Amino acid sequence: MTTHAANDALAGQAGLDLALPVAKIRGEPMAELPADLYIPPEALSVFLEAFEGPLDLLLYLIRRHSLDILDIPMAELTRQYMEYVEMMRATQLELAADYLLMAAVLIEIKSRMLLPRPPREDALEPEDPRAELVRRLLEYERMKKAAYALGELPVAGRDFSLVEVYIEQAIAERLPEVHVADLSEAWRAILTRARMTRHHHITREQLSVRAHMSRILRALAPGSFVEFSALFEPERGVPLLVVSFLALLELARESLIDITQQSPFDPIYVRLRSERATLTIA
Amino acid sequence: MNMNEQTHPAPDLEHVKRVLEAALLSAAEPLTVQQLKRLFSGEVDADNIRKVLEELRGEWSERSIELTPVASGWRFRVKPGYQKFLDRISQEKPPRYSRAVLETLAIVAYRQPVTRGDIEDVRGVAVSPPTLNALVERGWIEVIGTRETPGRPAIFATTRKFLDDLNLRSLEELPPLEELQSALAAVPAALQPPESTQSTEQTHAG
Amino acid sequence: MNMNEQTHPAPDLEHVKRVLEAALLSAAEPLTVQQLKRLFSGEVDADNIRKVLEELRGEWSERSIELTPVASGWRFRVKPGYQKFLDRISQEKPPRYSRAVLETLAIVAYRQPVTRGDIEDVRGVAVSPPTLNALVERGWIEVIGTRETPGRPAIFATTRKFLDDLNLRSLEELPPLEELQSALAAVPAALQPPESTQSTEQTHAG
Repeated sequence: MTTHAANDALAGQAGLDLALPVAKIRGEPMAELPADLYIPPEALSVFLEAFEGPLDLLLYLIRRHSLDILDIPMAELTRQYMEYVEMMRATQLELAADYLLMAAVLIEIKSRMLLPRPPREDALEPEDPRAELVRRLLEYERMKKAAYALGELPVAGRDFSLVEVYIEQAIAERLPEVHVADLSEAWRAILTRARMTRHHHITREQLSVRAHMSRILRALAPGSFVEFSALFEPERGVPLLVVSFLALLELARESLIDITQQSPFDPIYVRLRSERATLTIA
Repeated sequence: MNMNEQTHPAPDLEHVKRVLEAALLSAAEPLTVQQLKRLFSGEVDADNIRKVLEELRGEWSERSIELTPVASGWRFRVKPGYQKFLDRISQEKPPRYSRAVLETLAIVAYRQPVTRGDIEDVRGVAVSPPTLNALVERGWIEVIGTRETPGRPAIFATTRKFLDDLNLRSLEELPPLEELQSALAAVPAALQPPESTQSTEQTHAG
Repeated sequence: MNMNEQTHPAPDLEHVKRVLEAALLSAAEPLTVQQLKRLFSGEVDADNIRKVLEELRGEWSERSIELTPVASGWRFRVKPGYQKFLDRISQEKPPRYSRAVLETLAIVAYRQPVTRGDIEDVRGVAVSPPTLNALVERGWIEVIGTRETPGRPAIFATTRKFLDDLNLRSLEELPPLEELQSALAAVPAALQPPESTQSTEQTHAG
């Protein structure tokens, strides 16, 4: 019988729990099944895993015992639900908070059912304490069925295949087109940028010129030539390029560096002017 | 370029059909009528393309593959009845989802746009990140915004790929909820597993 | 399951054809006759499969895709003649080069021969390897030597292919730089929006 319960639970996992033959509920007279009050912990855990949560368990209890979902006997439902919660606790299964929360909700509804309902100020029918629970149960049941139906829909790649006929030549990567006008445009952009640079940054950032003079001096190891362009950090933007350039000019004016070029259009080289070197050459 | 300003009295529809067929048979994704128009540099109008698509659909209806419109356009698919043969030589298949994932999917599909909190309200349990991730990674649901409430929770909706993969054109083609409810009356029979190979074997054994 | 032990005197070859077609149209790779046999759990022998394959091949020969045997089996492929139509679908937006690539190309074209350092000097920013590579791989610029200076930097120039692709007979046909520079002097005027609706309105008003 115990494996039976486990099997039922597994069937429930597959979305079939409405068809579940019941697991035994303590104290519940069940004519159609021999009463077997004990569910071993391992079977119980499998059984409970078949439920997606407290709403699912409640739905199961309601459907199983043919209770009217629109007129739930709260005392009966609460008692059955609590027995499961008790079993979970007794077998020290890790009890999801959701199950305890639902227990509290059920007990609260049950107690409100016992009290006379205060007439509402708007003189409408006093609300049934079960209304919200019923609404949730119906919505959950609706979605549970929808989920089952979705799961049965044929899915591409699993239940049917797509057609994708081979194409001999891999579609050639389309290369960008460039027109002469694009080149003119690019050149114009360079010149415009150059002009903006001239206007812009000479008056600004004079202070940082000294900082860049230091940076350049540090970059020039004693005795070695460094190409002019290597002293710039173009990636940091045009304004800094200008400042760096000013810094180089200032270093030269202050006779801290030598700037040399073999012939026009050759690379420009920069090196530290060292006392010793000067002396040697002299 | 400006040819589409002229009226093309009679595009060779047989040629159009062959080109459409080649494109649709080789495309990795469904193709829209707009995309198909580009095959002819705009020289065949949408009406003619639709007409030829319907013709193609008819021509193929008796064969093993069929031309079907889905959410993102037109595509060929193998008729589901052939899958059992193809399964004998194919290797990997997308997984069947757990109930938790399917219920989450159903709530997103039927109640969208929804937040994770909305899903949890319906299911009565916490929705784990792997559950949502499975559907996001599959490309079936996506975040379409955030709700302007405390915590600014993400809002989920189903994608076009979800519809495509289920061979549907729109959400209206999903199984209607109402029918499901009335179908509940007949549940025990209806919920028998459809692929009952096991029970058949058991019957043989017994 | 154990049916393949019986001899099947007359397999339904029309059914076999439909299943083969479904398998070949949906397969990502060519399928061998051995694999195709598995579709029928071995109930159809290789000779019959080959026979049906030849029939299928004949049936498809007039259409836009064809069934062909290749080294690793049989597969459908789009006939090469349809390729040019299919290309049009992917041409949604023609790709464009970045500003960095265009400016680099302009500098090489107008200032060649140049080193990377030269280009950087003119542009005022670093030139990344991918930028140069894009142009070298396109066959538009090439290394024509190295400058005999420390580091021996490569010297770039434009190629004949560059001229061909831009429909130029020689570099002299590029717009002269002087023009550009003088045009630049008049920039404030030139930068007026070309479609000056205002002036049109004025004309109307006047």
